[in-house]
Amino acid sequence: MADETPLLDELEKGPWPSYVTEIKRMAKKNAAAKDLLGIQEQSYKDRVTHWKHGGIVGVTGYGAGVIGRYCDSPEKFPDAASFHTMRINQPAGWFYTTKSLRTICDIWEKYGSGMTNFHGSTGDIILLGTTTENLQPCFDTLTEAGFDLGGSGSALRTPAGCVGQARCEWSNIDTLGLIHDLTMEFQDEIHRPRWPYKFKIKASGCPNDCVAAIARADFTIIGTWRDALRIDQAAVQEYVKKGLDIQELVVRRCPSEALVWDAKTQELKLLVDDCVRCMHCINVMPKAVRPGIEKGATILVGGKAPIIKGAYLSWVLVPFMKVEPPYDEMKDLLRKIWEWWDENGRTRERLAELIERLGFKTFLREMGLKPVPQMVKYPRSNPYVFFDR
Amino acid sequence: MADETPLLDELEKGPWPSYVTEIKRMAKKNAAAKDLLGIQEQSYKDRVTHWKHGGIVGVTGYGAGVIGRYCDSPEKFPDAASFHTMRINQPAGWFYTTKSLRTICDIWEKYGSGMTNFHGSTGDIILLGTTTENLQPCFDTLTEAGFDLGGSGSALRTPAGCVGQARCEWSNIDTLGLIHDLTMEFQDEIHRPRWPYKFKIKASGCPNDCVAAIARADFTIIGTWRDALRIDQAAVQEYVKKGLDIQELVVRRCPSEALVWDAKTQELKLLVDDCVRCMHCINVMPKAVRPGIEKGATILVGGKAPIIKGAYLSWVLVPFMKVEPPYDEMKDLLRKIWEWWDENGRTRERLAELIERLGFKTFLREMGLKPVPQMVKYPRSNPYVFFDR
Amino acid sequence: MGRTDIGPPDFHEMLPDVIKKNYGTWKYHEIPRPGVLKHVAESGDTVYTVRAGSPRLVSVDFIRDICDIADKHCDGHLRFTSRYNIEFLTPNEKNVDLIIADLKKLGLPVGGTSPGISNIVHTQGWIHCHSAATDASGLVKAIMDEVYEHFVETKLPNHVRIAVGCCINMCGAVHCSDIAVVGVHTKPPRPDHDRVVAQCEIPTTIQSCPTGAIRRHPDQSMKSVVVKEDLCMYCGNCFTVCPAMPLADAEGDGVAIYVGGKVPNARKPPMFSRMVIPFLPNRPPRWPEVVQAVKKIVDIYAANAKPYERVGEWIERIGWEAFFRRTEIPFTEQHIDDFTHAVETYRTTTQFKW
Amino acid sequence: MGRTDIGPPDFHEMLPDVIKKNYGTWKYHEIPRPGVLKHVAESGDTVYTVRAGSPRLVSVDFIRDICDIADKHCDGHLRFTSRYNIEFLTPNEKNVDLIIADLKKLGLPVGGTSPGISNIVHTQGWIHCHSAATDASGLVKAIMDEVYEHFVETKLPNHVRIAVGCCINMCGAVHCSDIAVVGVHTKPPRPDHDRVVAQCEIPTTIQSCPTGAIRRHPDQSMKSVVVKEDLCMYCGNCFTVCPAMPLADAEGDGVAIYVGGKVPNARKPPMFSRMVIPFLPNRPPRWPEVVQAVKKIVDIYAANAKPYERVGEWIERIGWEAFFRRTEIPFTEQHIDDFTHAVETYRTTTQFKW
Ligand code: SRM
Ligand code: SRM
Ligand code: SRM
Ligand code: SRM
Ligand code: SF4
Ligand code: SF4
Ligand code: SF4
Ligand code: SF4
Ligand code: SF4
Ligand code: SF4
Ligand code: SF4
Ligand code: SF4
Repeated sequence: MADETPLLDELEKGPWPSYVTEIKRMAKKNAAAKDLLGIQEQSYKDRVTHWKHGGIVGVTGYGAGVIGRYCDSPEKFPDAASFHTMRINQPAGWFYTTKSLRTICDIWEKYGSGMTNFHGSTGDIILLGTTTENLQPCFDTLTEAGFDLGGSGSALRTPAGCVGQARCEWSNIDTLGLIHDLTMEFQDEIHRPRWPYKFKIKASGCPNDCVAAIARADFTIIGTWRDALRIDQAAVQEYVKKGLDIQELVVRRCPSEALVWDAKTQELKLLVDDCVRCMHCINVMPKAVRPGIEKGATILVGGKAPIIKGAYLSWVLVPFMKVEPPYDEMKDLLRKIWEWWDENGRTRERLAELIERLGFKTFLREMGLKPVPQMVKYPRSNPYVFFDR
Repeated sequence: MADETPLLDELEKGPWPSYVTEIKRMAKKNAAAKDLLGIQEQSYKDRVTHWKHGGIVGVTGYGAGVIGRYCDSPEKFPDAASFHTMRINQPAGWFYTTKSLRTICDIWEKYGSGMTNFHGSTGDIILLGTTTENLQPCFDTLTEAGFDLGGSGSALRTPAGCVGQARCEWSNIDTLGLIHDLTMEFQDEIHRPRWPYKFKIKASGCPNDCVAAIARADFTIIGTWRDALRIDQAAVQEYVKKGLDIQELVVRRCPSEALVWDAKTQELKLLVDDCVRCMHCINVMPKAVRPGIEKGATILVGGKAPIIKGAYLSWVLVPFMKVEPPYDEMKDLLRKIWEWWDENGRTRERLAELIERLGFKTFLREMGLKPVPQMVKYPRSNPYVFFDR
Repeated sequence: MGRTDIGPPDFHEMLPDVIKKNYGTWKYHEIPRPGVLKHVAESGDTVYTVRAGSPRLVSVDFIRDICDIADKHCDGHLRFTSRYNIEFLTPNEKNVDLIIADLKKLGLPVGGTSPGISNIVHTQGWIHCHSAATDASGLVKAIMDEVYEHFVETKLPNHVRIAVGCCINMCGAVHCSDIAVVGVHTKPPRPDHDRVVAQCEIPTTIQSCPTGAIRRHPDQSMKSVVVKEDLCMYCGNCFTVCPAMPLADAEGDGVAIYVGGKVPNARKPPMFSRMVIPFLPNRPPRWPEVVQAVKKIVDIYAANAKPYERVGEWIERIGWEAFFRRTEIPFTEQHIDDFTHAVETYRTTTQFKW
Repeated sequence: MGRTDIGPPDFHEMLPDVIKKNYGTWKYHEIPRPGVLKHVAESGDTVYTVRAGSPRLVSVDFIRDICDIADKHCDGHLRFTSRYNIEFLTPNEKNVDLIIADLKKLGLPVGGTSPGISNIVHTQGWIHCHSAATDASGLVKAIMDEVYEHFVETKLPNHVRIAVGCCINMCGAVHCSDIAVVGVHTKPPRPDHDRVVAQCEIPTTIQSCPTGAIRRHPDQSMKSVVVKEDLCMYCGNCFTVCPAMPLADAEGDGVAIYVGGKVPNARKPPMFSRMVIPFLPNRPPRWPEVVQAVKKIVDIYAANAKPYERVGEWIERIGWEAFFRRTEIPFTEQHIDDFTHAVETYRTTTQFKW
């Protein structure tokens, strides 16, 4: 175990808060944290990771929520020889009372390294580093306090949504309510992996997509509206008076030429049918333009990172769906998707890859959905067309 | 043999000149043409073709230039039982003296059906319908008169180019001179098929691409310039005076925002580095804007129709090449491409498909060409990168 | 014995004097009226071009007819365009009207200049090809009769290039045309086992299929092949290599319509045509459904596109969903790509219209 | 025994009063200064948000520190953002300065609002992952130190989202970031034959390889695999399913840089990031080459993009050739795609810049 960390010390310099300082804080009072520091210094020296593939560890009744991890030099770093992480399902929107946070801190100081990620990039609270023995008691205490594990492995991963109606004027759906409801409904799917691979759900309240759902979720929910966005002409004029070059910065950047600025009447006109609800004009003039009134969401599917067939962005499956409790239409769709994927997917085949392999047409038929032009950027160019005759 | 052609007769109505009238003209004096009319009427009735796969027919010394064709009902249409076409290599740019045309007509009236296509869609004169016996004498007479066969089969196909400098002010290269020279140089490649599949060369004098080279040629030559396009400000003002909305119709449609119209000084400014030489401003104001002075061509490869892996548009291989007799750089490149393709291509695999299968990188290395960003729309997004270490 | 490898005649022999003299030094052009071009050279010389439509499939007498006109007014020279039109060139402005008058006598329309509809690039069809799923010349005649006004006038937003391919081999720039009419089979090939044995190489036949639909005949003694029909998309590639696998069928064959392709680099880069009508029946001699579909697309484009917008550029601006809505063409499973790069065509954004 | 399937706490319990009261009725917002948001509700109520940066990998004591601030000024509530920042919400404008002052004491920067650089989405790296080809937390610290001014100020054309992925699994929205820093291996896996027998399923291992580079060991008695090295592009997928095939290597591992991705549908649809630097060496603790490359790209973007243009939109406008020219990054074979849909990335137009 190294007491000297000359390489890591370099990372305590500079204005950005330092994670090294954070580990050192814990290292003073926690042996596992101290060994973590040593392992990290070792990696900085050797320029390779010193973690081995994790074994299967977990808590009773669950198959998910814990990432097993072992150090490759247990003799040197005995207190971090096993260093599993626990994924704790965050409350929707990442709001906390200090009371709940302090509870987690106390529990983790007792059972783990005291190091955490607030948050993991799926959205969970990541409690970083504990032993196999401590997993169950830690879990028991956490659930006592009202916290449960999130997803991992070939399961539904912890759903996440943007701050939405809690603090954002643009949210067309109640992302927090929806995410909480889906999370509660699908507890079994989150905790007991049984699918070909992982499955992610994310919801953003509007097309700005502040949880990057379109890039990271197999099932992407993005709030939108069916009618016309609302323009407050007086407020528009206010922006223009304050110096906004509305022609150059708003009208010209509208992707579908849906806006016309009448300099004479000082009126911003919307060609309602042409608007593709990109959010740009709203973003630039939040006091003057707002989404419409007939709200709902576009459902897209297939987003994921590069493994195995390359990265995908989610694509449109349902152009418009009303999103209101008890969210039955969405839940039905999710269940149908899982059933089909579970039946047809190969091991480590994400939904997008399965659809690509078996065909979007097949998928649509199985889902009972009609093809609509909104699903494609453009129709096919090749003449290799199947007909059922 | 049908004397009545009620279906075809319908196609003699209407303002557009009728091919049926043309066949009828010949049918009066030529038995093969008469049977052709009968076969066509039969097809209109049955709604299927009555031609069978062609056998291998041709003229001595050549493997190409003739498309063999037999009727599936020789008993009904004995005079068109064999009905081969001959492809005659057009003079570059499709210019003719009436003398040369009349010579062809006389020969074809003697040896064939008297029906022709002026021209085939590759560019040849198509002499439509003769017997196996007549092929050789017809060919002999044609060559006496100075005409030779074009390409067919797995050979170099008859090259073609736009009217170019013969009558177009925008041509950056001498398409006629180039096409004639390449055609003469590669006579052997045109007449004696020995490659995996067909290979096409087309040249357009500017990016308007009036022979659709980018869509139809494995080797696409498109004239361009390296310096700045030339603007005659007085002539621009002339257009504006006559009512051209230069801001909306020229400046705004420039794909790379390379033009600025200064309404005060009535000056059209070019941001030279930003121009992508699309031709639009030149097309709209031919008297005021013209290509630059440092002329040459962009070479693109891979254009083709859908069979087998789908259609391809040619893509950039050499951003800029000087195009001057004796065109050695271009000929060397062509020979290198053919050698590599011939060695590696599978039967019926066009150049684009081979490059796709073996990798553009491999192809570039074999050609001895350096990668440049102009070759791609954008760099790769996937992280599946090879390194030679 | 004929000479071999003499190549085509040198084009220089074919050029009119005014062209020879001003070769490479043209300065600008005008289109004084539809079908007539005026090119002016640096030297001050001018050449007028009168462009006439042609059915392309013509008799030698037709060629002689137009030669007569060229002899009369153009010093014995003429040319053809890359779209089969005939061009009469003369340095003498007065000849323009004379040429037009003589063309009228022959029944040949003058036009084809931009922005309008020029001649239709097309192929052999039932006239000469064994692959044809439809006729080309007949379709062309029927369509050109209907859009004739756009050949002789120039009142469209930009030119509309129409192409007809009689099968999916798409001889011509069919796959990059504003409007493409393509003959399609929609029934799988029917292997004629006796002829397969005689005429086909079985491994080549099996390999020719892009979707792997062709298998060896399960009965080994047959030495033939079978087609897994649900994997077949009727491309006819097997038929090209094995004549004993015909697909042509009076009911199954028909016509698909693709739109929005272009070739020039002007404004937007070249684009592929996209399928908008998967199938219309073959109804010779005038294919009324096809003609009406083409007409409707041209009309809606003409009424809605902005100046210089090609069909594809117009659709890109309004969105495909608006295109289908406005043309009232139903959107079906067939429109969604399912070939190799299909996934690149899915809409990965919430930007769309209702 | 713990309870199972209780799920996360109900978020309602976590919301500050002003949020609960005005839930779903927010009207507009302002950003009065970098790091501070002001949201106004239909009711007239206002909530101020102070946003602070966090290293994400933090001790429980860090959490307690920020809880102290929330207890003092925010009635015991706080939230985190989707990019790990901490948000302190208060209806009381006066608290804003107090919160900022307390954050300063903790050494936490206030900022992260648009248009600037917010926290870097990142991953585990050498801190916890067996797959890592680089460290994430260290890269983040080194980069954020360098671009710090853009966190605390808002002077860029639009926001620049930076992400770090420590291997090509790219945990996070790395593949759609303005600037993405990705750990890469560049040497093939080295199967440890003894362990392969014990720990790996051979068919699964062979199937895991996207390029088919893994074969059964030619010596049948070995019950292991070999890697055809020229087919391997070091993705590590085999290592994920078979721990006996490590790729990590001090010299071979390093960092690639991708740029131009985005997620929002605003203006242009979402875009993938594109590789611009195939490899930079791992040089802990501060990765100077990587930091400088990121800095340079940010600087050139800042100086040249138009307002609201994201990095990818700016590059699309000027062209990739101009991007490479201006940044002086060499263009290599590695930049040209050669994976499944590679052909869709080739430039099928003569439109380009010199
Ligand atoms: C004669 C011909 C070349 C030849 O070697 O035969 C030719 C000649 C001219 N073309 Fe073309 N083009 C000719 C086929 C083409 C083709 C090829 C094709 O149609 O298969 C194309 C590309 C196909 C396409 O558009 O998809 C083509 C795309 C253009 C364009 C680009 C238009 C655009 O904005 O997209 C221009 C520019 C313009 O029209 O302003 C152009 C312009 C011209 C100009 C004005 C060039 C000039 O200065 O002389 C010529 C007269 C145009 C006119 O007819 O109005 N030419 N032109 C061809 C006449 C075909 C015909 O009979 O109609
Ligand atoms: C005659 C012509 C059509 C016409 O009416 O003008 C033609 C006719 C045939 N083409 Fe073509 N092609 C003709 C120009 C083209 C073009 C256009 C061009 O060259 O610019 C193309 C698209 C460009 C390209 O090559 O990709 C074209 C793409 C094809 C293909 C698909 C090739 C591909 O790679 O996708 C086939 C199929 C094949 O080769 O098996 C094909 C095959 C054929 C065959 C030989 C039929 C066959 O399957 O064996 C046709 C013979 C018809 C007959 O009986 O006369 N033809 N063919 C054109 C040649 C005339 C000439 O020499 O001037
Ligand atoms: C708090 C947060 C949501 C949450 O649930 O946590 C959030 C909140 C807001 N976002 Fe966001 N965005 C948040 C992550 C994102 C993300 C996701 C990400 O970064 O991974 C994105 C998409 C990623 C991307 O851009 O590629 C995102 C893309 C936007 C955009 C689109 C910008 C554009 O033009 O491309 C806007 C509109 C704007 O900024 O004008 C926006 C606007 C906003 C507004 C103004 C919405 C509002 O009215 O309240 C909020 C304050 C913006 C600000 O920080 O300046 N938000 N925003 C996230 C803060 C992250 C952080 O700590 O920095
Ligand atoms: C902890 C976390 C990174 C972080 O530091 O935040 C993480 C860590 C791991 N990810 Fe991840 N992923 C994490 C979010 C993501 C995300 C982002 C997201 O969910 O929004 C992605 C991209 C989106 C996606 O799923 O496509 C992501 C895409 C992957 C992939 C590639 C999946 C693909 O289909 O391309 C793998 C590889 C695999 O599954 O074998 C992977 C695998 C892994 C493994 C389990 C390593 C492995 O090969 O088995 C990592 C365990 C690290 C460790 O030892 O702690 N992780 N992973 C994130 C989860 C925290 C949380 O629960 O909040
Ligand atoms: S995605 Fe839209 S609704 Fe959600 S926080 Fe961002 S801007 Fe607001
Ligand atoms: S939301 Fe986007 S598409 Fe709609 S009007 Fe505003 S800028 Fe245009
Ligand atoms: S391609 Fe260019 S140079 Fe050739 S005829 Fe057309 S416009 Fe003229
Ligand atoms: S040629 Fe095209 S790109 Fe160049 S300035 Fe003119 S319109 Fe713009
Ligand atoms: S398109 Fe098909 S049917 Fe028509 S000529 Fe070409 S190969 Fe023959
Ligand atoms: S028609 Fe095409 S898809 Fe069908 S069997 Fe023949 S080659 Fe295969
Ligand atoms: S990106 Fe790779 S190395 Fe980093 S946490 Fe994810 S799986 Fe592990
Ligand atoms: S690292 Fe990837 S490409 Fe290389 S052998 Fe393993 S799975 Fe195959």
